[in-house]
Amino acid sequence: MDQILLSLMIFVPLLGMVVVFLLPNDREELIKRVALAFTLIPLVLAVYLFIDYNKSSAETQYFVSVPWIDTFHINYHVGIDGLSVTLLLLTALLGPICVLASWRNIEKGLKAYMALFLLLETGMLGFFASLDLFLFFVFFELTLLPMYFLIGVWGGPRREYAAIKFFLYTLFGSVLMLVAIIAVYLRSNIINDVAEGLRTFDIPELIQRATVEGHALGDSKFQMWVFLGFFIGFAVKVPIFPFHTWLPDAHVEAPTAISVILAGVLLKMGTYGFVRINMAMFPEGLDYFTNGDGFLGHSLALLGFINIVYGSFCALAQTDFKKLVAYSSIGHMGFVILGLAARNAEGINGAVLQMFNHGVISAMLFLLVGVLYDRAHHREINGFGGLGNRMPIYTGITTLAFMASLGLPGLSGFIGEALSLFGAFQEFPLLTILSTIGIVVGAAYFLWTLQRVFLGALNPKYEELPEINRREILTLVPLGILTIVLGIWPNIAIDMFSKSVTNLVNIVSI
Amino acid sequence: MVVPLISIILLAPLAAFTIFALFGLAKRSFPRQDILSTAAMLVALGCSLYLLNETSDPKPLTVEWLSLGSITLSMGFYLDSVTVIMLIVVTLVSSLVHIFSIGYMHGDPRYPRFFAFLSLFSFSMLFLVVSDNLLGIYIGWELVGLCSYLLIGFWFEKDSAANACKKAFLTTRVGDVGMFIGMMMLFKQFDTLSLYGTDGIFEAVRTLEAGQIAWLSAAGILIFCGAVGKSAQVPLHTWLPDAMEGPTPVSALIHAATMVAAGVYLVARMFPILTPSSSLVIAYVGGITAIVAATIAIVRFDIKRVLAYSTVSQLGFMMLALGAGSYVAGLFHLTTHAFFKALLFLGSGSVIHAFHAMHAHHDEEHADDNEDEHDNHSLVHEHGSEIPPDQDMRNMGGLRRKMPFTFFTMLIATLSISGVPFVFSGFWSKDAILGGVLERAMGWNSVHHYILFGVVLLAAGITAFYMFRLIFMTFFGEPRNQEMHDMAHESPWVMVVPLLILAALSLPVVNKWWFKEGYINKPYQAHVHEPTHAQLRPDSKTGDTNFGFSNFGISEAEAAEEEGGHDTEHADDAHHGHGPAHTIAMVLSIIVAGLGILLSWLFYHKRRFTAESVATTFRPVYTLFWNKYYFDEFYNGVLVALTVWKSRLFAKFDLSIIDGIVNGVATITRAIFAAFIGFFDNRVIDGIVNRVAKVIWSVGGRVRRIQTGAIQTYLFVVLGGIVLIILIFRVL
Amino acid sequence: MSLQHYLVISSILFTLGIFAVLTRKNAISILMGIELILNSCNLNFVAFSRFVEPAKNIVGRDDYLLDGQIIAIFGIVLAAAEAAVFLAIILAIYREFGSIRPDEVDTLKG
Amino acid sequence: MDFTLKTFIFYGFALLTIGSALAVVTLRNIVHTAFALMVTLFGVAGLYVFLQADFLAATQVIVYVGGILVLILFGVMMTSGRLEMRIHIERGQLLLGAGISIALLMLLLTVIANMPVWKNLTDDGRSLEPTTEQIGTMILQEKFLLPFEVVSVLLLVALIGAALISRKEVRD
Amino acid sequence: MEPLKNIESLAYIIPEIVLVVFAVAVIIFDLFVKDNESDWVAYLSLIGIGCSLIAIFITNSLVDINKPISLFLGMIRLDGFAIFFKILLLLATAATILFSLRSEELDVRLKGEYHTLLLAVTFGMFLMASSTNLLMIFISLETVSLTSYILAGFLTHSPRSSEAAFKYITYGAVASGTMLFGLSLLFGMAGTGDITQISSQIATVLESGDVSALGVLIAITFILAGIGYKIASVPFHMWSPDVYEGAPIPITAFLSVASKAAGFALFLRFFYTGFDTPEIIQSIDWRLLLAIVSALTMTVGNLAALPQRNVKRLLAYSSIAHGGYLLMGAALLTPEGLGAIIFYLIVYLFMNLGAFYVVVLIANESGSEMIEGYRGLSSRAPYVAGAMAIFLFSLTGIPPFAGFFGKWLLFNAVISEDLYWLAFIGLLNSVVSLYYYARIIKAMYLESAEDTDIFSFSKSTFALLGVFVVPTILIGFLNIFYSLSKKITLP
Repeated sequence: MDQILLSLMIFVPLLGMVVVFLLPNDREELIKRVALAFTLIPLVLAVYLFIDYNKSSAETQYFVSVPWIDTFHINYHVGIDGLSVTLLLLTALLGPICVLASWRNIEKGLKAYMALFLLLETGMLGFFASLDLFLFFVFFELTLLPMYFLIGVWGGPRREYAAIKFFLYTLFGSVLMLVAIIAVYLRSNIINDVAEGLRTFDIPELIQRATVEGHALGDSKFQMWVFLGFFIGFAVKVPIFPFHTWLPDAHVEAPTAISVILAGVLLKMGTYGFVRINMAMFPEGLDYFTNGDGFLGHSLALLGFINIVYGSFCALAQTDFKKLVAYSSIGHMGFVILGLAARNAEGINGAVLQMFNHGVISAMLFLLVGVLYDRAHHREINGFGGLGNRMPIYTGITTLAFMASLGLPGLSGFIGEALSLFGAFQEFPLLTILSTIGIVVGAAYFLWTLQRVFLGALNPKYEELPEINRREILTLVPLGILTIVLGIWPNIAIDMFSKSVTNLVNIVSI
Repeated sequence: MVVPLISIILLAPLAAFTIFALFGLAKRSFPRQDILSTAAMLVALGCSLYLLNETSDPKPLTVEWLSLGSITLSMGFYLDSVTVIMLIVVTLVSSLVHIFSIGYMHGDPRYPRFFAFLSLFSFSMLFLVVSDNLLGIYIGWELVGLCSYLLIGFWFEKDSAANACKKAFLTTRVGDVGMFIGMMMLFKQFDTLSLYGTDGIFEAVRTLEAGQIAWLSAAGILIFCGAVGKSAQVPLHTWLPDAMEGPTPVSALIHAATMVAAGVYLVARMFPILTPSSSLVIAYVGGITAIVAATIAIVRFDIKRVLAYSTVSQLGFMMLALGAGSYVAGLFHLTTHAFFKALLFLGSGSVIHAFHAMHAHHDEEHADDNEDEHDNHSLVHEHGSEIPPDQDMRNMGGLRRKMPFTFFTMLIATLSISGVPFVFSGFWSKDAILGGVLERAMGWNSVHHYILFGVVLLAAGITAFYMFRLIFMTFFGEPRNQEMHDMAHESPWVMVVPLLILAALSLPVVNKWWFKEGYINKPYQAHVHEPTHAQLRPDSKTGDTNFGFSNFGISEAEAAEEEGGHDTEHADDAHHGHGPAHTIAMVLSIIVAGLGILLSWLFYHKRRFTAESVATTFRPVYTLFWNKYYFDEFYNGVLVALTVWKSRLFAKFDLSIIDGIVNGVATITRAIFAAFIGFFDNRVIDGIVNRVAKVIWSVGGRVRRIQTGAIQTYLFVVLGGIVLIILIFRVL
Repeated sequence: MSLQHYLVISSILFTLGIFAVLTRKNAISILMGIELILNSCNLNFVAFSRFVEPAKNIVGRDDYLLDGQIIAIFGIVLAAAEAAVFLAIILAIYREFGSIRPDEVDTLKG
Repeated sequence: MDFTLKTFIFYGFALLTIGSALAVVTLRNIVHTAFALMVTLFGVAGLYVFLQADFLAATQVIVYVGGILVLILFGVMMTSGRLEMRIHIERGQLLLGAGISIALLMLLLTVIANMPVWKNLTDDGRSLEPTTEQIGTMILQEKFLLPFEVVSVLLLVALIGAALISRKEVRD
Repeated sequence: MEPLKNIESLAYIIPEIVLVVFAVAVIIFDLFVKDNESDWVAYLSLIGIGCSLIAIFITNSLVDINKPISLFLGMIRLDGFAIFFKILLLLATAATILFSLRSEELDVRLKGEYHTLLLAVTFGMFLMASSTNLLMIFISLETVSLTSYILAGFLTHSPRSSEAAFKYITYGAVASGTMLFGLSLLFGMAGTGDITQISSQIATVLESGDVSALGVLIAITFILAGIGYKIASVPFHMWSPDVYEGAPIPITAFLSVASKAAGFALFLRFFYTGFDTPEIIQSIDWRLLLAIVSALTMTVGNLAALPQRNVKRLLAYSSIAHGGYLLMGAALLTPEGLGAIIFYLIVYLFMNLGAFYVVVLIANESGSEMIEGYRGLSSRAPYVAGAMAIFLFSLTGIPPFAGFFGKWLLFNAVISEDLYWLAFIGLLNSVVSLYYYARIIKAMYLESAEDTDIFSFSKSTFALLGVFVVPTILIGFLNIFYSLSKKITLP
């Protein structure tokens, strides 16, 4: 029974998609309710898994492995470890929240919207759970299509451009990844230039084989190239400078719920993949880019640094509320990269925690932007002013989210960021110190925004602006609670994955 | 017993805030938030007082907060005499401010919120105080920053308030980042952020070798950066005067008594890791701050700004004391300053409250002004030069008869801060600082400390001058603005009672009953181990052991004996060091205080000289003071402009640089394809993807153009292709 | 008269056929060029069948490679069929476009 | 190389073939080219005779000259009001066509001249038995049966198709 | 393995015979049925195809897939490879007939001829897939070509169609003439027409020096012109966009799938049996030649597709590009490459035919083949739009659709030969291809039409659509197709 839970969680939204499809077009309330129900089931299951997960073990749990495409040794292999269970919970949590956030503001094609959203959720859940490289890739790509339509059909005025840009960028990254996957597969049974045994796509198996003496997968030159292939694939998703330019466009045009998913989960797919594949499977390759000599030696940390500083400064320059949040995401993902580049327990734990926290916080931020947009129908920061007077609760929650995002201690954003920096400082002191610029600038743009939107005299245009309603509060409260709880007691999350991370640290510290 | 007490101290205000937040989410508000918050603070105060005698176990609680495999970060409480005194100061001032606010904030539309924020602040401050590790301190540190932000911007409809709160947060955050880097350095070295105990940093720092001193100095200075920000030391002091945009009780609590003193507290806590060079940096920063702020205060007319600069200046005194190694003096001054400065602020609040009607009127006017400026947004604003009329001392005068209690209590505080000898606590603490610095100078024969002593002495004199200037302008003479004067009235009892209590606390006699002698004696572990910094110094004495509360009328000998019980060696050192130094310092300080008061009397009461004539005579100096040494202009003009410019540049980067590269690549591509196919169109194209897409697109167009529709062209391609294939593969 | 003689002749014919299809501005001339090409092929086959030693194990006659001639016969038949269809299409083109200039039949392009 | 009558006639045929083929590709008058093509086809038939492919030579004359060429002439007549069609040929096209053709010819000649397996295969002058019967046997009884049947299908299709395409459509 | 004699062979070519019989039967039947409106001719053809399919399965049971049988004294060969292609071709033909039933551009009066020609061309393709003799190769190719010319020009009242036929036949005649010349050279070098023997013969020839290699290269390149034009590989692809655009849509679909598949069958058999010995590869690097051709083919196809506004033409270019992808596998001359092609062809059959079917439907309803006609399709015909989106995404190669799995196999094969550059070009092309496929999707989903009438389609239309959609989604997930692709080999 336990074995089936994970698969159930992955495929329930898919079933939901079919069910939604079968509903009549005009029963909109019903469609919404059904979609909500089908996103709540994975949430329940994810919570169950989260609680039931044996934290004291670093082993993969709940794994299921059944042959799928025998000819190519592809298995349906899913399982969770501390890392994936955390992100699964995040994904499952954001599912119903996004459905709720789409309750009123989807004006056309609600049915298709919900169906696509459910498909998207299956893709995301499957991605985080899959332990077969091929399956992993299929789920990775599976998120692409619904995302394209969700941005392209239900997005803002420049949605076509944003959607195709998103699609092309991601596809570009993923085809490079595909080459790398195939290369890994083809070498998976070669030891000392002799083929032994069967090829495999199985991730744990590949990780294990890469450590075998003389295995073709362990070759450092090979690892470097394959690392690069995967890296670019994931870098587009994260996004890492200079592959980031799709993100602001996609975010700005996407409907609120989709921005939430995009920032909350999709970006994490990049970093998760990086941890799961690049770090665990290719420690030599990682070594080349984090510890090597010369120009590329610190390139990964450098990219993290660039992301932080670049994202922060770009955010500072924005006048579009949503674009600002989007750029802030770029900055915050930089901390993740920096932490991962450090390759030590603090850095990686911090990075993983930051992944989760950023998922929660950026989701809040986008929801908040959406709330404001639904009311004022624009997002120009300078066009507001003094809303604090008119919408005190909204202002309060926004302040909480901003403070969490700018890394205020006591809220969850801080711990991940701090641990990442602590870890990174041990390896790259100078870059880390420079990266702290991001902290100041982060505070600057959030406070400035807070001032321009909420403080000062009330803009007379918005004297009648209604306060945030209960449904919207309902979407924000769980995230807010998580932000506070994890800020106060981060061990809840870190406990889940610290064993897995320790494992990882052992692999990468060669 | 200790742990639950501390927990109550922390949780009571937190609970008050949480209740507010929960009600807020439900779109309601708790009926009597003011009572709730005040009660919470009183409970905390009671518990703090109980803790006075409970310092036997310094580490009552440690819990594992984060475990990352091999590394564990823990959180916990640390309770020693310093902690307890800070707890009492915070809870006491906070309680009084709460009570005062019940009157002062009465009628404000966001009345409950004010109390909730005060509660949150109190929680954060108390958390900072009791934390036993740097991470906890940092958390509390940032949280008080947040509360400061929220409270400065409490009247956020005013643009000046909105700007001030942002400025405060950002400026302190700059310092915090320094502190954070310092923490990272310590963490890298020691793998822990705990300060105390066998695995703490203070223990580990003793094992450092001589070669690592420079590194440790750097870490110490970086940690001190945090204090520079929070305690408004030069060069990050500019936020504090602007922070006066917040309600006056907030200024009293946060920006006079507690939060700004947190920096001093932090430096005192980190005492064991300070090396001589980092100490010297701290001392200089403190000294410069003391004199710079004092000189600026002379020329202010806004009553709150005078007090604000005075606060900055006094914080400089404390930093100087710590930097000079006068640990106890620094903390002593922190305590006394907390009371009399809170009193001064609350008193000024009472005065402002007296003009409350005008205040409301003014608000409307102000809001109108803002309309015009609404579009003119920039990252940092400077609104300091405009003085609200109800805070302008030039509108006051002769209030002593209208507001006797306010006048009386403020006078006590002014006497205290000015260092009028013997009956006022400020005299003792300031004297301890002066003595400590002079003693260090004499003991080490250090030029640095002589200079610092001179500076601080001058600053003390100026302090007396501008404080009495305030008193004379506000309470003496004839009313300058009759309309406002007529409206003024004594404040209600909820505001007066806290003033009286604080006035009492400005007298050493009152303090005596709860401070035991030598209660604060030395930095952590100083009496158990040789402190690190002591090892590293030319001579090993801490020098300040006998001063402080022992001077509240108790003989020095007794105090020395008390000390000697702990550490005879130090007591001996102390004895031969302090005698002459402190005597000289005391005499000098009395003289400069007297001079300051006298000058002030001559200028502002007797009108022997007019400030204007002096200002004209020393025009450049005056201008410098008036413009606050141009710090804000510098920041605005250079740093902020630079930042904004950089961010704009980065935003353009996408458009210009990346595109530039792409355009370059495209040009090459174009050249190649042009050779084969023809010419490419020459349009300017924006966006990396667009560019690539367009290149591909036009190649597509080119490829397409071969498809002329004429069949013989196709045949040419076929046969030409055949020839080419053969040639390429065989002949060439 | 060696094999090479014939091959040279057929090569020239082939090349001329190619030249014709590339340059003639009349669909029927192009057809003629194609016929030249096919003739050259047939000539090749016949020449090979006359001179070239058959490969071993070939099914059928092994002293004489008659296959070439038979292929040439099939070639002629195919040429005829192709010519018929080609001409039919030329007629259709003439009907629709009023011209059989190949470069005037270019509505489909790009 | 002995210059016999046979060789003389051979070269005659060769020149006739190539010369008329040249005429096919160069003459501007479409009818003239058609006649030149006829000469070429005759020439090839003559070469078949030299190669002792008697049946094939006959077929060539009958099918090509008798069938295809007539067809072509019909085509010429049906598509052109006047018999003479003077069409200007672009110089560039001409040059490029010539270039490609010459390049191809050079390549082919290089191979033909130097290919070891094709060297020294001269006509030994021995006369072979008539091929007609053998061809008949091979087509109908041996391995060329299948192609034969397939070609019959092909011809059927060509028949249907040619009729279909060329018949004048009665428009509505 | 001794080739079977003529009479003995007959039992094995029953599927072909059935096709010919039905082809003749159809035209005769047409003579007697005067009712032009009825679809009986089409149904009869479908029955023919069904019979042929059954016959294939029967003969299949006679043959051990691993033991190919040579028929008609070595003229053709019956093996798993041939059977696979025959089934594939029959499916494509059946689909084409079904499309034609829906298509409104075909002249109802010419149904008999139309279906006869379709059956005949299928017959020719059968032979293409199984020929092992130079003559058979040429004859089967010509059969297919000639019939295709006629089918392309089938719309006698449409100038576009006539033009297509004209271009097709001119191009095809030159290409096949060139090929025949190449075949003659090969024949002259090898002394035999049997391609199973050619490789050893050619190897001997090649021993004699460089010039021989040039000779072989010329011969093969000339032959490549003939085969390459069938599969529309660069530089022999140029006819295809024009012809695809001008021909009736069902025929375009047929040409782009069946004709291409048959071309690949011929190509694979020719190169795998004739030219994959190490000696030959050593002297002339076919793999490199073909790899370059394949890279060029997909690049040209994709780039030229970018600016197209006519969906039919766009799909024509796209099918050129897909020919390029398939050629990647062919260039490898490895079993993996072969398996990948087999699998990809199955996938391609469904997704490409599906896409063309949608084109047929839209052309019927809106009378337009232009991309503008697809605007707002998501609201006018949501299911058709959804199906089209699936086909297009599958053509792009995006999971979870079958096209991705097909591409994956191809790239897998390419990378296993360490041809990373080719894989990269292929993948970058996939990215580029997204751009133009997405334009159709964009028009369908992101743009709205001026005209917002709802298109109505019959149930059978949806059923047929489903026949293409379901495999496009499912094939990648079913192991059977992978093992099938692995089972089919060439000697």
